Amino acid sequence: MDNLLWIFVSAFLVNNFVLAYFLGLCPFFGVSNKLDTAVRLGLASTFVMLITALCSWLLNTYVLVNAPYLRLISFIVVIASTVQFVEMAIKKLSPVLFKALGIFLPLITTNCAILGLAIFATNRGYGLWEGLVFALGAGAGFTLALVLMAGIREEMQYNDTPALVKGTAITLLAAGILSLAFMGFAGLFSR
Amino acid sequence: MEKQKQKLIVQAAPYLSHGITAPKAMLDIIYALIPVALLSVWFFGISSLWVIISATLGGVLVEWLFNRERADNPLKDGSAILTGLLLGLTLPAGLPLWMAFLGGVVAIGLGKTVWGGLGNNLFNPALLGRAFLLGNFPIAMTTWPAPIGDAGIFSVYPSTFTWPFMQVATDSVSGATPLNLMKFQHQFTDVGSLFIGNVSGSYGETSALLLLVIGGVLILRRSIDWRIPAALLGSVFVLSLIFFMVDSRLYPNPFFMLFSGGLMFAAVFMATDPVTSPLTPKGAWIFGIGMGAITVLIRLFGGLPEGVMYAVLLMNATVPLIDKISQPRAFGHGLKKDGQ
Amino acid sequence: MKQQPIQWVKPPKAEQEPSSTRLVLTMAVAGFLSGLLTISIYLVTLPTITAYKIESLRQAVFRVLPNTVSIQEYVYRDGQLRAVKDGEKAKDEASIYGGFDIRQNMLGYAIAAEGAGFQDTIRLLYGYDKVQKRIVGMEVLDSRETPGLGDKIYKDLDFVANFKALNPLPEIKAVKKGQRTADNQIDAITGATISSVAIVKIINQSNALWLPRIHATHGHCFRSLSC
Amino acid sequence: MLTQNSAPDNAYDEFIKGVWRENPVFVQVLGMCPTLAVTNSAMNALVMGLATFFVLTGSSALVSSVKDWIPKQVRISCYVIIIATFVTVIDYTLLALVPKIHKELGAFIPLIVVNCIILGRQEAFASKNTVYLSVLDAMGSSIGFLFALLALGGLREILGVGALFGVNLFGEHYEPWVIMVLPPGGFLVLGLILLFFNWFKARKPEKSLNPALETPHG
Repeated sequence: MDNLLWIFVSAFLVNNFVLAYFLGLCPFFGVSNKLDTAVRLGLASTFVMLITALCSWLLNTYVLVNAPYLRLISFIVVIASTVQFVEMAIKKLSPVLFKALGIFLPLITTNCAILGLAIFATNRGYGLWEGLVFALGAGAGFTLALVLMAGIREEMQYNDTPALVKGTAITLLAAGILSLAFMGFAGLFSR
Repeated sequence: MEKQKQKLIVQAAPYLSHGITAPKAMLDIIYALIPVALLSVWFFGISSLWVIISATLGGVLVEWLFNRERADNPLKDGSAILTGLLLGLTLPAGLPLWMAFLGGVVAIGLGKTVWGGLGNNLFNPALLGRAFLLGNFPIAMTTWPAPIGDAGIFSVYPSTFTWPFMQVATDSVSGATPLNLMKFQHQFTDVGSLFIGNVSGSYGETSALLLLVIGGVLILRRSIDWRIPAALLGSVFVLSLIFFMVDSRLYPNPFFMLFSGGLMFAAVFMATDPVTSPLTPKGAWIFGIGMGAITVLIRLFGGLPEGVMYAVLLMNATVPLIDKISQPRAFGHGLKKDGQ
Repeated sequence: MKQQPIQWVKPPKAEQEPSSTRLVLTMAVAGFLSGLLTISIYLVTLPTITAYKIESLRQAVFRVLPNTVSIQEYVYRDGQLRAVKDGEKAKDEASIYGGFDIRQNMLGYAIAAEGAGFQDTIRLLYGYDKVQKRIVGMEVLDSRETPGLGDKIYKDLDFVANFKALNPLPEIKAVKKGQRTADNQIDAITGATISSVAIVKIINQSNALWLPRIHATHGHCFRSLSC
Repeated sequence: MLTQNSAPDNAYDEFIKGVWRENPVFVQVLGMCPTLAVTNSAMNALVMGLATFFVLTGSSALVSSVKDWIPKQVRISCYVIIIATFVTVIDYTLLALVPKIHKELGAFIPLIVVNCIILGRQEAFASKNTVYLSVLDAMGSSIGFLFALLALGGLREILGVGALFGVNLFGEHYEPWVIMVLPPGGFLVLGLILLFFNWFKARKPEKSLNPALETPHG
């Protein structure tokens, strides 16, 4: 239980996927200019991360035991096809949910946070529950970083940020400041 | 100048109906910091003055460099001096002067200039400079010299004049701060000496009594919004009281939590910065309570002894969100606005 | 500047739709070739990688358990530590390494352990001398502690030396530097108390698991364990 | 996300555009995850850059030579399989040759697969051009990427450790700027470099680039 809490807090705050591991930077910079989009993308990513954790655990436990060299290829293929399948299922079962999250799902499969999650969970030898909690923490951390960044960028539209800094430069500097602020969480619940 | 003034009023209009203009509030706060600085010279000697001046010079230099061609030179509004003062007062006595100078440069450069100057920055510049220094130089920034005692006001810590970019040569004697003692040795400093301030720590964080008095005066003069310190201190008190009642041997006394570390200083001077705090009264409460919760979280369960600086920076990052949820009428109808 | 939304390039419609057999066939050929290449590189590099892994493990055990010349893997089964060869170990079964000196005398065990540090998981290996009943060496295998501060858990030789003759019982305690009074205490690193305490906690937790097992196997009597 | 390629003037231009004018990191802001994650030392940056060079050039060569046999509908999947194969090859090779650096780079070698510089070059260039031009284009982009990684890694190591490629520069009393080798340093240093580029461009306005290129991707 202690361990699960730490895995969650570590992925959520201390070693935030975006701000400390640099995973999922593509959507973090690309899709974080609107708050509403950021929230939805975050939720959809969390959902995909949970599926990924399940898939990679199944693959590692039952399929790849004697063929570790196929890990990378099978992760990519399985994750991409599972997400596509889930996308179709959601479209059929819940059009509302699909409207909220669906358009992001294919975009997410190419996100390095997803593959990164599977690889980290494998390298650390996480079991099923640990993997799921890790995915939940990583997804929550990703959403948090995305939402904070979206808020900052929406606010910046009203400010007169110098032209020299605008665009990616200021986003990177803001991410650096956020990353600096997240250093305050170091050591949280580690004792 | 004219433009700067206007911007602040526009941003602050929803609640600051009592006519606060930037220079007046800023001057008030600079005056309020003078007794704190004097007290720190009394406790830590002339070194502290050097550090404060060094940090201020760093900030003023950047402000001047990047704005010398502008007609409305923001140097005149004194905000760079205020940031430098605030930063200097949160640094340990005996910090090498080059580090203090670098802190001032980062505070103004990264905290203000790149965002487009005063009124546009989202993070508290002084604390940003301090977070940068703490991350870069964790040992120098946590070497808290003990108050000078009998050595006399004009004695200087040997580490103060360290060569730029070089390490502190001598092993200075580090007095553990009360929060360090609490976290790593489970010793609780008695609340009385915390209140007066004769303990190790950064200049600004030593005397809770003085800070309370100054905070009171500033609130009465309406230079700062009373809600933010109230929410911050109140939530820290309530939360730590709950933990204290659960296990009084493991968790410190709530008064200890209030009077130790940089909490008082942050509550009066850092959290109340009108540019980086929410616009509405409701937002101010959320902002303060959020800071209190993060402070207690980091102090009691985190790896670092003090968390109030990170709490302010993290809540600064949420201010756009807080403004959004606490001001529904000004921004249309919430989320629907952005729907496809 | 307005951020441009990501534009996803839509594949233009092909003039004539290729049959689905052709699509599947293409993928199958691609997959087959890819698999072939992957397996070959795996087989080519496997000996080097395995040799390196074994060698670095041996080196690490030598460092934490002085005088070791050969090692043997052990697992805990049926109330005893039993030597296992490669492949006999179940996948999730925890194991430790026994170290032998030049005359094939059993010296003790090297135990790998991990736990939460200041920044991220710390993995370490420590040697337990079963004759002297002391921890005789510790090495950090993997950590992301703060450079210049927390990374002293392996860079500060004074700290590492704490673990050269350390009594693990009743449990290890970290005390402020210079205040060490008993043989089960270590001097914590100034400024990196959390990292020091994390090491102690990791070893204590691992000891709670393995020392009774070692005790059960070798019939030693420990002060705080019922005999 | 892909640039509309003007007709290639000559082969040299295909090569040099990726190195400087369309530098994947500093101009197009692509491939951010490895750029920031592995540049805490110049050596890591070098190895990562070389690995990416291998994968990108190899994939481009292969994709451009088999492009006529791959149906459009499955081309992306085929590209991904090709890239993933090259990544697995380099992953095992590095593990065998330089295990210590492999350990430091850790999960970021497999993550080369999702580096969109690579898939981007396949989709935008290799799938439409000859092998010769594709290889030149890939080499240009990957040298540009390597150059960017080295610049970042070098700067971060010099400030954060006081060394370059492990060689001490300022003597043992240098006070390292620890932040620089930690995550915030990655964001801040790259942000400052982009700021410098913007300033550089602002001084020569006639050569300004299409702002649409500034949309970042992983």
